[in-house]
Amino acid sequence: MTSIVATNQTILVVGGGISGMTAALEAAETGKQVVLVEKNPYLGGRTVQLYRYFPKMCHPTCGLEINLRRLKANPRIQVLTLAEVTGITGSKGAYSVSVKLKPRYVNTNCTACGECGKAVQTEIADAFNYNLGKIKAAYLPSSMAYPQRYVIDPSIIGTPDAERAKAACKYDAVNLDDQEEVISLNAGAIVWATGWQPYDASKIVYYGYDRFANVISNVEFERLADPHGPTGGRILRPSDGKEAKNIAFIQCAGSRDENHLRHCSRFCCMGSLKQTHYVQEKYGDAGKSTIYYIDIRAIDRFEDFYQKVKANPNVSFVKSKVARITEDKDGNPVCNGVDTEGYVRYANAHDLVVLALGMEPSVKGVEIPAEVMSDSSGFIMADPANAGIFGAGCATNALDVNRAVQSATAAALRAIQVVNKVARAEA
Amino acid sequence: MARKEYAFYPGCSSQKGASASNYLVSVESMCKTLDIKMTEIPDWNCCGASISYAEAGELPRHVMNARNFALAETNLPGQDIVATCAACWLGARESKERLEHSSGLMADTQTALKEAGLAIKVIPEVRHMVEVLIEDLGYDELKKPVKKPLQGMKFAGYVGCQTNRPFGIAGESFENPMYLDKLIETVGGEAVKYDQKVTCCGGALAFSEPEKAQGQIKDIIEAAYDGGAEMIVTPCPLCQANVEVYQGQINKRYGTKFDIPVLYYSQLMTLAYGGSAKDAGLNGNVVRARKLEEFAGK
Amino acid sequence: MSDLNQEMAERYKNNFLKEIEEQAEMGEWVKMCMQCGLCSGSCPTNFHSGWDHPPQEIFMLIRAGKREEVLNSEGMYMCTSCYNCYVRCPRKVPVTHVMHGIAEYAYRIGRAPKAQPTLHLSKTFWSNATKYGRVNEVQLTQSLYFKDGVGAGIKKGLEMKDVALGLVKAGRLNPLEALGMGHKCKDIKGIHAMLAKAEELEARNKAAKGKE
Amino acid sequence: MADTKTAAYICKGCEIDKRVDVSALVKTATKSGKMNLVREHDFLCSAEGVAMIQNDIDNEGVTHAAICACSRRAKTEAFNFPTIAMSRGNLREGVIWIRPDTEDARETTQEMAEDYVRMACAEVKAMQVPPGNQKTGTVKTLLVVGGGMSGMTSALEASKAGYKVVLVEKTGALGGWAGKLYRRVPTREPFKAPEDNGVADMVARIEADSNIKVYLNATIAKTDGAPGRFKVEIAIESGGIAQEDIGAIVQATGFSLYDANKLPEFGYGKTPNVVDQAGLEALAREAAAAGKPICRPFDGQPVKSVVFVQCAGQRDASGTHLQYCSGFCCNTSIKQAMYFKDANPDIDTVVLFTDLRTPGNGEDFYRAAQNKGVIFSKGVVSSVTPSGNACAVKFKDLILNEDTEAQADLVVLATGMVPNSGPDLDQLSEANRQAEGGDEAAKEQVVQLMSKSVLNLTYRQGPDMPQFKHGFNDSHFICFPYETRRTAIYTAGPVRRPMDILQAQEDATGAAMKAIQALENAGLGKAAHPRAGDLSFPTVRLEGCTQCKRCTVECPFGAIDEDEKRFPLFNESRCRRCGTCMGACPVRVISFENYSVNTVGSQIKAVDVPDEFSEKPRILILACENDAYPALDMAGMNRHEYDPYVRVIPIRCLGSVNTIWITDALNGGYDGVMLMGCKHGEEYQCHFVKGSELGRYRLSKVGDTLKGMNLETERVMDLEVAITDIATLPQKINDYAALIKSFPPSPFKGF
Repeated sequence: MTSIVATNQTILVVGGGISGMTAALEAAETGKQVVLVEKNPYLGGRTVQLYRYFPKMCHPTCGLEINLRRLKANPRIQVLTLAEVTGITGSKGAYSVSVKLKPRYVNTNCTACGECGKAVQTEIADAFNYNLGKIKAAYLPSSMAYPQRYVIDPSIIGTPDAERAKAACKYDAVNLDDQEEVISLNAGAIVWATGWQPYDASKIVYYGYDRFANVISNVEFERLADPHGPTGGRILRPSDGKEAKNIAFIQCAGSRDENHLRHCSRFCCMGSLKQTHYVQEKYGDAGKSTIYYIDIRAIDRFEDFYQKVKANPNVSFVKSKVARITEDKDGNPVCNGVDTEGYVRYANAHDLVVLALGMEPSVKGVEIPAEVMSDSSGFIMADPANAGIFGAGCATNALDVNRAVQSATAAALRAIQVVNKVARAEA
Repeated sequence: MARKEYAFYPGCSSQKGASASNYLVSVESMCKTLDIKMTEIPDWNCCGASISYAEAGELPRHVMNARNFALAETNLPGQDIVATCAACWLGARESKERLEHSSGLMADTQTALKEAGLAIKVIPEVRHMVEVLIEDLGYDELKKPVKKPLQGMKFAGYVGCQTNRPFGIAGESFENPMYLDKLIETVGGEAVKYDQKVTCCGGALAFSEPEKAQGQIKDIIEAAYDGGAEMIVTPCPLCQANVEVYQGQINKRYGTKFDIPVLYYSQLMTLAYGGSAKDAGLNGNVVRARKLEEFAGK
Repeated sequence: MSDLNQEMAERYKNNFLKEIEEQAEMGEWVKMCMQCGLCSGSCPTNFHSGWDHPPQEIFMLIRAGKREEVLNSEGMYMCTSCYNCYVRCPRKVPVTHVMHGIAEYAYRIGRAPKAQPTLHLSKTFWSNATKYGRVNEVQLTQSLYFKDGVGAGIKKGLEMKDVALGLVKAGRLNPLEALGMGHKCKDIKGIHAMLAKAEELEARNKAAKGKE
Repeated sequence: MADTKTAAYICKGCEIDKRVDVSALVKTATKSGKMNLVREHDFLCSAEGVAMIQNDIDNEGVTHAAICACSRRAKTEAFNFPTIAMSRGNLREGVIWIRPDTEDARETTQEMAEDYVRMACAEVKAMQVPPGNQKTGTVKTLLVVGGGMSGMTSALEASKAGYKVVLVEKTGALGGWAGKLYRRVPTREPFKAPEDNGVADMVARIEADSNIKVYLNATIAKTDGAPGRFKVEIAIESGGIAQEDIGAIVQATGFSLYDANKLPEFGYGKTPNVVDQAGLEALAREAAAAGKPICRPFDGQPVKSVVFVQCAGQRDASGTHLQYCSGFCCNTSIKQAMYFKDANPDIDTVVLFTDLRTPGNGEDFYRAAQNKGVIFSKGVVSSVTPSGNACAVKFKDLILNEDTEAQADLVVLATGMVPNSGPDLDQLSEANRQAEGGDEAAKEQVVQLMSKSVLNLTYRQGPDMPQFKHGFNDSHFICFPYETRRTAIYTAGPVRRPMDILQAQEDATGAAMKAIQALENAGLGKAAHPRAGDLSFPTVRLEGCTQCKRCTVECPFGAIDEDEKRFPLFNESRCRRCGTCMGACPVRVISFENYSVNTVGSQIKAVDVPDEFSEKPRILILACENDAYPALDMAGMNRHEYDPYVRVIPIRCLGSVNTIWITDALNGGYDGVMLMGCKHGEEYQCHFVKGSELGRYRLSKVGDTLKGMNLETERVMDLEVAITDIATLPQKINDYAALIKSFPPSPFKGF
């Protein structure tokens, strides 16, 4: 049975992405007790699945390394992975929270030596790489994974493979009898930082995401460009493994659309501008990018970044929402539409089409097991009555990483305000 | 007593001797098998169809449909109106929505109806034959009466526009609706994959600007052939006519050798239910569906 | 310039957007367009000659007050009523209907392009449908063929001969209908009275708009 | 302090014992490591293994422990003994995982392992447990400079957390830009209509808040001291000076609109009918006050048509005007257009834009404006000229692709934000330099620049926050928006980045969070980000100091001043523990308890350097602990092999590398030295700002030393490494090793 020390002066942070980690760390480094709950078997969330950040083109794992070091050095944070909050009762200053813990089948004895991974034969879809590749059913999600412990996929429990994993472990770290459990803990304040998910591309049927292999999403493209992704960083198109050198980026795939997401997701313009750098990086002048857009939303100093990309002769911009993607005889996706600046109709064949999918909250306001206010897109809104549950990061708005971290830092203070009040009362 | 009863709105094209008369024939046979009672709305009138947009004003168009509502409501109380023609269904449904959403429009409509001695209390539901089949009966029910599955026959399910947009069939996507393929499979046929399932046949432009429309029709038929289809199936009279009757002209214009039968789902079902070529109105097909005629003969 | 056109031009001075919003069915949606181009790209006829202005450009022209260009445009008559633009528009603008509405308005005030074949079909269809309450397909086709005079009619008739014959053979075209022996509604009088009233009311409503 | 007792613990787990001779390692630790106590264990990180170590600490009095097992990045929960000094010998990721399991490799692998044991022992002996900063300040009061939306928010949020706040506003009233607004952009669902600017309510809450002390018509005359013990002098209305003790500072000095007078082509100044966004707000307020419609300044007639020109003097690639986008102006123009439409739908309102930027729910606001009849046209404005009582706006309509013209009673220019961020420090120091040289113009410039100073810090490195891009005080880091270059001083709101009110309030709350955290940690003598919680701090042996000033100049965080005798004066709580000063010091008098010239130097010396006949070169790698070391670690995890002759020592930052390490290594017979630091230059990755750059600068000087020693200059190599170079780094190491092997062995071996 997992035991957690938590009181009404404890801050519960739900979601271990960069927003959740930030909120937890800022609070803990201010001397507060924190419980950090993450549904994945590792911390870091979506940012660690990105190859680079705009506008610096630096690597998300760099920031993650620092945050993990802060975390390892801080005894005030208790981390629960494979955990989901299933219920919240009570009120500001005195919440009681139930958390469902899924079995990992690997205990803290694990040294990440990798023997179980070698022993297991079954391969499963690699979720970390958006299922673009396969991994063993006993795996470490990524080299940066924290906790640095293997995970055994439930699918092999009860099979000889599971026994192989157990037999391979010299440290008695594999526990096949691991059971799902629900624990309950106290918290004075809660920071809800469950982040975002890309809009379901298959719903934009005229782009054929689920019909055409060479129509992929912006998040998948990040994995293709990443040297530690399924293609070793080579931009190969799924249909035939051919190098994709002529790439189309379709903006507002789902966003700014009352049939899909009514809001603007803010990050996707910069995301695609960034991804044109990947094409340039891999193929130089042989790489061509075309961005189909309605408005390029490169806000504040990001404008510099936009201007630089615009100056690149290998990147072209078409002010047009692509109307339909078809496939030509060679399996090239063809973008059909009308360039609204002067009304030129086009049918452009590309090697690969990347949909700049919009952002929607992973857990919509109504699905949160507590009273929170949320907007029409399901993002958490600040409660004027100021209860003890605060949104952070992309659970509150479509934000880029930088703004998500600001939001999370603010959320940490709001939570601290509550527990400090509790402390003063209990003192 | 039939298990289902509806107020039938066949529409101008589905009348005897009209361009979709074979649709009517096959629908009647199909409904007979399925024990669906369709009572024609007495003295129903034309829906106006989309094409009348330029001449007909807003109100006159709605009034035409309103008259049918009133007639259905008074003569066949409590029954949904069922149309077999896409345009009729669309026109009537549009009018229903607009009238129900604008009290002003409704008031004017009533005033006009009074001139014909009619009035509307509640506008009945306006449904497409396909909705009745799928929602009120369901694929399983439709499968039961199948006596002669259309084994090994390849069809391109051509949904077209107006049975699909803007209303469409509940739960289906505008860009890739599956119900027609499911109907084909329900009667034992094979639904081929092709990318022109919802492409427009040119609609009324087939009359006014044939050269423009026929280009689109050509694309549709080509795709169907590429997909390996032997026949095309559709739920829409205008689609049926456009795709079928211009094949000769298209062959002239583009040097193609099109000769592909274009059928209604109701014709397939009638045959699968053991109906004769006549029951299925196969004689009404300009491009003869010989394979089906033989099949029906066996 | 027709009187009605004159009257409208003066009534709305240089505010063409307002004119369309008040006079054209669904015209109030024009302002909601964000110029993404999805409608233009989705239109099945957008590549045809004569498609001078796709929907989105029509909307922009209206906002820019380009009255002549819009009212004279052939664009609206390229519409096949396929509703692609309608279901895809990210602003939920009922593009198909707006285009129909503008077309109807242009025609009503006598500014629609002359001899526009689809416009002609529209007129013919409606008068045919409302004459007896139901469409008389033979007369419809005839009046279409003969729109450019007897000679052209015969020529077109010959072109279409095979098509027509095919339909006749298949029992889907009844020559007798030509003699007016087609389908008709019983209460034609009622229908005509009803439509007359509807037109009267509609005219009244439109006339009431835009008055200071 | 208690007597030192050293211990080494050698783990046999994860096949270490299969790959190397552990008993030999034990011998090494005892003999050359000279550890008082040496133990081996089958599974050191197990509960039992950890208990064994804890027992030695509790009962055997162990004060220094060398844990020779896996990487310092692994099993940190198990090997967590805060009361003692601890080093980690990396036998797993650093040795057996990067070497092939072959007979040929056995010998070199063993040597590698033994060296890492020696190094761990040497390092830990040179370490102490940091006692924490003695000279802490414990003031818990927050200073907020600027009484606009951001400043007021910081003040209220900090107070709500139970902290006292001093709020200084230079004008006579709180509210700032927001106070000038007639209405503000909606902040809540349904985002359809402008809402009250919210200032009155906040001012009331501040006045009612006993935690918050407000100075109006006041500026900061002087800021002295350090986090937890700032002494701030406030020039107040009376002309006098008020003294405040402050723990941490939030600077929320906002922005000014870009000067529209610089845009004559848009008619500003030529006709009163052209205004900027502030001008329109003023007109709207007047009109509302008078209960009249908004009128045309030229003749007071009600406005019937208005054109909004977006990006006026913004997004200017030519560099003449602002290069950036101010982010808030699209929504502001939409809001202002609504002022007209809500009052009278017949007023023509046209917004001319090139990209309309309404992120998030702004899209609802945009739609709402369209619904109200605001017309949006994608176009580029070329000129605005007076025309009769109104204006003529010439623009290219990019959609209709034609040049056209619009008439408008009123034209509003969206000119954007310029931050009130004080003088540019580089400019200032340059001016100072010339002024000292007696340049009169420079003296003038110094005075002029200083007049813009906001904080008037007494810091050696200038009176204000260093500026980032375009004069904004933003953080350079994406993951750490509050990672500033002056400890416990945070900028918030538009002064640090263009932003709207809602973002500014979020930002101001975050800044308050960081300020509170900073003063709490300063009170405990703990370091701030990125080495949060580190209790060590720099100590200096002044008697050895030559007053070369390198430390005071190079400290990236302005932690070191100079005392009246021109000796370096360390302000520990300003320090971020990067060690740049330590690396800079030519006489090596600066050190930290847990990181010093000796902790690294002794490791270098501990390595066993075989003689020149052995054909076993030795290559020292000094690897940045944030990027290079993790990359090497993960190379091990992924079993990427590399050369057995390298010895890796993690360092805090390239900036902390003292050249003595390199010369010692070369003198000690190493054949090469490889330095791995993170990216430098404009897009630098170094979290100690200029650390890696300074380190590299110093290295560039090493060349001469090498020549002096008659060594190939390539023997010292500087490699820029990113944390993701997991697969490529081993290759680079091997290539370098090959190069070194192509040279004759170092002549210094065996001396």
